[in-house]
Amino acid sequence: MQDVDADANIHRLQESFNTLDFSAQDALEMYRFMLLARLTDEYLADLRTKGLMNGGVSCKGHEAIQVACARELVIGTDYILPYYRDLALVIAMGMPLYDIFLNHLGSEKDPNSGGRMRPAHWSSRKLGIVSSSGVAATHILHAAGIAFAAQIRQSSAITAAFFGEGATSEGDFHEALNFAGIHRVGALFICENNGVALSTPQSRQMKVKHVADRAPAYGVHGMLIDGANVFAAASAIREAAARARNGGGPVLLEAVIPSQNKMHEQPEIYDPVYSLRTFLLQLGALTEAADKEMREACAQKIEEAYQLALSTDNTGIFAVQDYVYADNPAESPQENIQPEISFSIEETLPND
Amino acid sequence: MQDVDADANIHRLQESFNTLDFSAQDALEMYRFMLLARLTDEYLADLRTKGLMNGGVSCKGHEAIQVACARELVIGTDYILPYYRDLALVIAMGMPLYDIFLNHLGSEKDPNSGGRMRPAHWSSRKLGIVSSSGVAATHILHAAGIAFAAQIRQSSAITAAFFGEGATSEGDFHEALNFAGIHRVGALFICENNGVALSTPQSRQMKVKHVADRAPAYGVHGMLIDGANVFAAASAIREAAARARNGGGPVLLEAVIPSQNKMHEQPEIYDPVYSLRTFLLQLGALTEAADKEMREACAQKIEEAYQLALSTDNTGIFAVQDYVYADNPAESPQENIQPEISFSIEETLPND
Amino acid sequence: MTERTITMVEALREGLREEMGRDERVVLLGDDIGAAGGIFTVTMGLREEFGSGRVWDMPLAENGVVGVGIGAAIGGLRPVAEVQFADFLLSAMSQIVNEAAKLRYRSLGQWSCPIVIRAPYGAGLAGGPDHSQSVETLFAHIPGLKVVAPSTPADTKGLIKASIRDEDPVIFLEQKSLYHQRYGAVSDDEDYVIPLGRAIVRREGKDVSVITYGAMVFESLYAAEMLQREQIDLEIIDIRTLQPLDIDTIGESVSKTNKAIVFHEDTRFSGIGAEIAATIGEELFEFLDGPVIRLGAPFTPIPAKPSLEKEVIPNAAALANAVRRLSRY
Amino acid sequence: MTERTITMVEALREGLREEMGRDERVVLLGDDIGAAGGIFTVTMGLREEFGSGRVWDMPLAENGVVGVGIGAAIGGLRPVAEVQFADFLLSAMSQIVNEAAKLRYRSLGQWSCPIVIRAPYGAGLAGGPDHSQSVETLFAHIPGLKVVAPSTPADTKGLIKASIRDEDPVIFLEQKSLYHQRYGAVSDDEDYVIPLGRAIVRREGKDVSVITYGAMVFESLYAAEMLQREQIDLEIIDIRTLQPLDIDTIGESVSKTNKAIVFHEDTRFSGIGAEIAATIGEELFEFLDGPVIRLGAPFTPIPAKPSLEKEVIPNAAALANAVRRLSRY
Ligand SMILES: Cc1ncc(C[n+]2csc(CCOP(=O)(O)OP(=O)(O)O)c2C)c(N)n1
Ligand SMILES: Cc1ncc(C[n+]2csc(CCOP(=O)(O)OP(=O)(O)O)c2C)c(N)n1
Ligand SMILES: [Mg+2]
Ligand SMILES: [Mg+2]
Repeated sequence: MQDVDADANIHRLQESFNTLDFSAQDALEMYRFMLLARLTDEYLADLRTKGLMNGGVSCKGHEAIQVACARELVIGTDYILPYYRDLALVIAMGMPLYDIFLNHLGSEKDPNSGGRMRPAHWSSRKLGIVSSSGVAATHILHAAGIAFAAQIRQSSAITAAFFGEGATSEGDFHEALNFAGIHRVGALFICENNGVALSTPQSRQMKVKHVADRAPAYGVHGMLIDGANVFAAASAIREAAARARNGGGPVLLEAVIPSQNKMHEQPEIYDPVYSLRTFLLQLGALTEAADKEMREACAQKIEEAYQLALSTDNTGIFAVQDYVYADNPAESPQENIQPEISFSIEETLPND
Repeated sequence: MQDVDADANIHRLQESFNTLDFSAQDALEMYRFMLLARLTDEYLADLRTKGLMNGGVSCKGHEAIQVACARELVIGTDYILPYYRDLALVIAMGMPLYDIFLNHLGSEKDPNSGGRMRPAHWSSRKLGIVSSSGVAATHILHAAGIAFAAQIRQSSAITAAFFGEGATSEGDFHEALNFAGIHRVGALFICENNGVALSTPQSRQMKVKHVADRAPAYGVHGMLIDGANVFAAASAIREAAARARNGGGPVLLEAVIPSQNKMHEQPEIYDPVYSLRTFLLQLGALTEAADKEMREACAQKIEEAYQLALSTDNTGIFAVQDYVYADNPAESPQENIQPEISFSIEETLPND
Repeated sequence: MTERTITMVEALREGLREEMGRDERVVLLGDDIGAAGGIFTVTMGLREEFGSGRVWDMPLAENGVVGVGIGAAIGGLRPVAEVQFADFLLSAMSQIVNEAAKLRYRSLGQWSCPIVIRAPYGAGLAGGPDHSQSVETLFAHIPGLKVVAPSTPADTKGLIKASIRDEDPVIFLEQKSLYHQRYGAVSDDEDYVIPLGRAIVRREGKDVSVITYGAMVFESLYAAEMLQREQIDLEIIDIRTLQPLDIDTIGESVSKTNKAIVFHEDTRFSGIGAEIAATIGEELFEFLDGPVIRLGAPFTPIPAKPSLEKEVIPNAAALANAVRRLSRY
Repeated sequence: MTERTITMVEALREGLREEMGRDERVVLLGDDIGAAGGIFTVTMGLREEFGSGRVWDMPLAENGVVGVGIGAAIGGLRPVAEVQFADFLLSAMSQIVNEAAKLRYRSLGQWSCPIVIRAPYGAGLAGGPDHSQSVETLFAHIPGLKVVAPSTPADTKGLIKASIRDEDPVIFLEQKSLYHQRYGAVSDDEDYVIPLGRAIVRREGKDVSVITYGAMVFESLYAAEMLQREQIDLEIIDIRTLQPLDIDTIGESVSKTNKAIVFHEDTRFSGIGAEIAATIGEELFEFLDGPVIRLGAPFTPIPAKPSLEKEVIPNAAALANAVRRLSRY
């Protein structure tokens, strides 16, 4: 996305907003999720700095595309395969903050994986979140398989896999896109391109300028969007999802995420939360006071969820050897894994 | 390549011939190699039918691109990574027919691999033929690595890997092309696209029409050529090799090979040996009598090489456990592996 | 319900067909398995019978076959993936070990991966270093996987059906030189299922226990015949499943014979025989009259030339010699 | 020539730097190894020192890293590939097993593959199921490969240098929880090289031989201290190289102590301990006063949570118990 000034950026948000049938209320709701994710992310970072929290990476700058996806996909029906970067996605999908903190604390009560995985490898059968490993790109193939299975079962569910631009260098990406293209499966391959993989810049990762440039090699529909513009993202995902759901085949969608540098230096242009806020203020959907209130409500939710997670006994529901195989233990998993105490999906939404 | 009639086909050969600085003598020499490969291939097929010979697949229809490559690459300097389909390539590169038969007989005297591999996995350090495994596509990555090593060593050698269109579905292909594109290594990736992989048609292998369509995904130069037109092939390889040798980066060259069906039904159009013969007769470079003589000379060479291979004692130069590791045995390999009796490179050329 | 002799290939095909008929979630995927029926003809006719929605011809990418299969399992199907040679399973190793084997564990059972991955393994068909490998121990080492390696048509049928019905990923390895043998009768009962993890006493005997599987079962039977004449009576245990390993059946036999030989075509070094011998040595120490002897291939790739291949693959004669040696204790 | 205490990371870096200085064919390749110095800082500063022609930052594809590395070895260089976690070596398994391990064999020595593939392995850093695996036995099983797993900085330096000078592919595995330990002094002699395939007696003792490697070496040393007070004297053998395996040094020790325990963090089932125990049982049968006991992880993935991880990884206390049990024989 070429450089722009702050005004032009707001103008672009406005334009994208206009193309959608979103009400100001809808926009506000998306802003709330982005804000909640941002504040949770900062809260987690703070805990990490203090040594109170395990690993995990920031979703800063990635909130717009993630929240847009959560809104446009059918939660509970569609299959979602996130990667470790997708905190805003799972929050907006309705994963309780309590669970998120249990997960980040590595608690044995964490319904995602009970301390088996490092943080940020989410899993929720109820929300359709497929458990991801820590091995980059393997899940892209799973998405292709899930989507083809849905096609065979004549299900309307689509499948969305999320990954960074670095992951597209793995053979799994190639094999997944190739298969998906041949069978025109209902899958969205969503690349959150933040320009860097650990220390490796995109220029050492691939020769092409855009990951979406790889779509034609697979006969797959490619889309390139501004990943920091939540309305553009929602509109693109809506189009892509409709295409995938209606037999139009897979989409490789690249959401360009501003670099951390740019976001730091010119947040008014590059920070998706910051610029959406400005837009909503200009639109009149938000006031400074309402924004302050919303932030406080979010902060309180986060604090409460964290404290509750902290106070939750952090030891064993299952023996460490359980679930290596189905016959160990014999009980049906779904009944066991939800701990008694948990927010409902709605409760994760910040109150006005 | 769209369908044409026989005359138009000859016309195309003529056109391609005109673009090159080839003399009629050069053309004749290429024809000789193609013919020698074809007759060897048929001879081997016949032995197989009679149960006298181990596996191996036919190079029928692939002779033109292979012989063109052998001519345009610098044998002994460049690295060549053939696949099992490349009989005409290795013959035209100068591998003695005697060695080819030892290899197909699985003889322990075979310098390629002494009965360790199945037939058609050639290896000749002298000719720059890198030993290939029976695992499709792995060698494409090796080619990328060899080419980058040459770049680092500031060598002028280029590297050419050969493979079918089926192999391009493997992750190795993706990872190789991606790496090669980033570093602009001096490698030629030559896909002999015969439209089928065992039983799998190209339409179930990839959504794109041409393998060369995948080049842009890697920022790699793509070329699509008629793999049955030896002059077009030579001209394309010459251009691609010059590019790779002079720092212009890698080339993904797709040589379209006519289907076995087409070749069988309309050899005058689709069979590269047949149509080249017709062209040379029209050009006046060849007479029916000379052709007959050449065929007989080839047949005799083949027969002699086979008989010699057959009469070669077929047991042990090395113990079956040798060469698992360098220290076993300790002798320098190069001195050992050439059996006493062997054609020189020149001797594989059929006499006039 | 009758019994017939059929080949291992036919047993596989029958098992697959029955399970596809019984459960419409069962799908097959792999290279050339449709119209071509697979390179060893196992799936011949199944696409015609069940349609291309149930039999998927895949692009040439083993890691992709397995990865798509894992996805299909997650998506509610019961995929049976075919890989043309077990050697190529190695390109799918991360998908198998990091994904299929660990999905249930890492999600606390929310997600699981009931996939069967079939592949021909082992020597005997002159395949050479990359078409002849014994990979079974690599997989038997991985928590979360089950590993099956049948020797007879009847076991093959019973075990492929059990594998498809299993809730966890199963690596199903077919010794390729046994594809056309017809040892023993095979039931046509549609519920003829052999539970995974149970060894079988292939021959009862009192002097020495031979623990084996795959093609070496038949070498053991030959050796038993030879040794019978020398008044040595072999008990032959066919483990059939490497993971879980039926150590109880092995233990019972060895506590009776007090002498054990482990025998496989995989390299002797670090083959499953090491695990079996170590376990016998540890748990039956007081019962042993002599060392547990292991027979396997030397530490070398498998050469293609049949005469060279024979040099590295153990056989009945080698077993008989080892038995004679052990009998002296 | 002096001796200093440095960490394993520093020992690696020093070994790499010296070999790069000695032989300009030595190149490094891997993800983030350039300016970033690798995720465990092993290659820090080497790109600055030797330039980007000698230190290649690779795209994110482990199979590609290994495959390109194999090509570079064929093309006359001496590549040292870094893979960020040994768990990801599994995606390169076909390249390693079918290509690197077999190239010399299949070409009768015309071509060879002198590559070193380095990766951190094992538990202790809360990496979870796919960042903590012990993969060493998977590779030790493969003819054509060598496998090294050092425990001390001195061994690490001597062995990485030997691995780089070796003519064959070496899988060099670094127990990641040992990266910052400083056990023992390290020579700065540029020709301080430890030949592959030689175990070392880490502690002499007369009662029980403990055969181990990697992080369990230190658990063994703790256990030895504890047991000293009980008048039990452990001999500790650090095998250092799994392939080739120094069975002679093990044998000497066991024929002296007559009691052996094999101890590793890899799963007990089918770990290298099985091979060692089986070999001791077979070759030293007459010398053994008791069974060869094996200690290893239970058959489960490694969970991330430290308290759970501790439940599955064996330790000094478990070893001490096993020693006490064995002492009763
Ligand atoms: C197969 C594999 N290799 C290496 C890693 C280590 N690793 C973790 S995150 C990461 C960078 C991924 O970059 P990208 O795909 O661009 O995602 P981003 O983190 O930038 O969103 C790497 C290399 C891994 N997790 N998996
Ligand atoms: C990794 C791997 N998978 C499967 C095979 C079995 N196989 C041998 S040839 C072949 C077809 C290859 O087709 P293509 O690449 O188009 O080459 P062609 O034979 O048509 O020239 C297959 C699948 C193999 N050798 N290696
Ligand atoms: Mg990135
Ligand atoms: Mg083909």
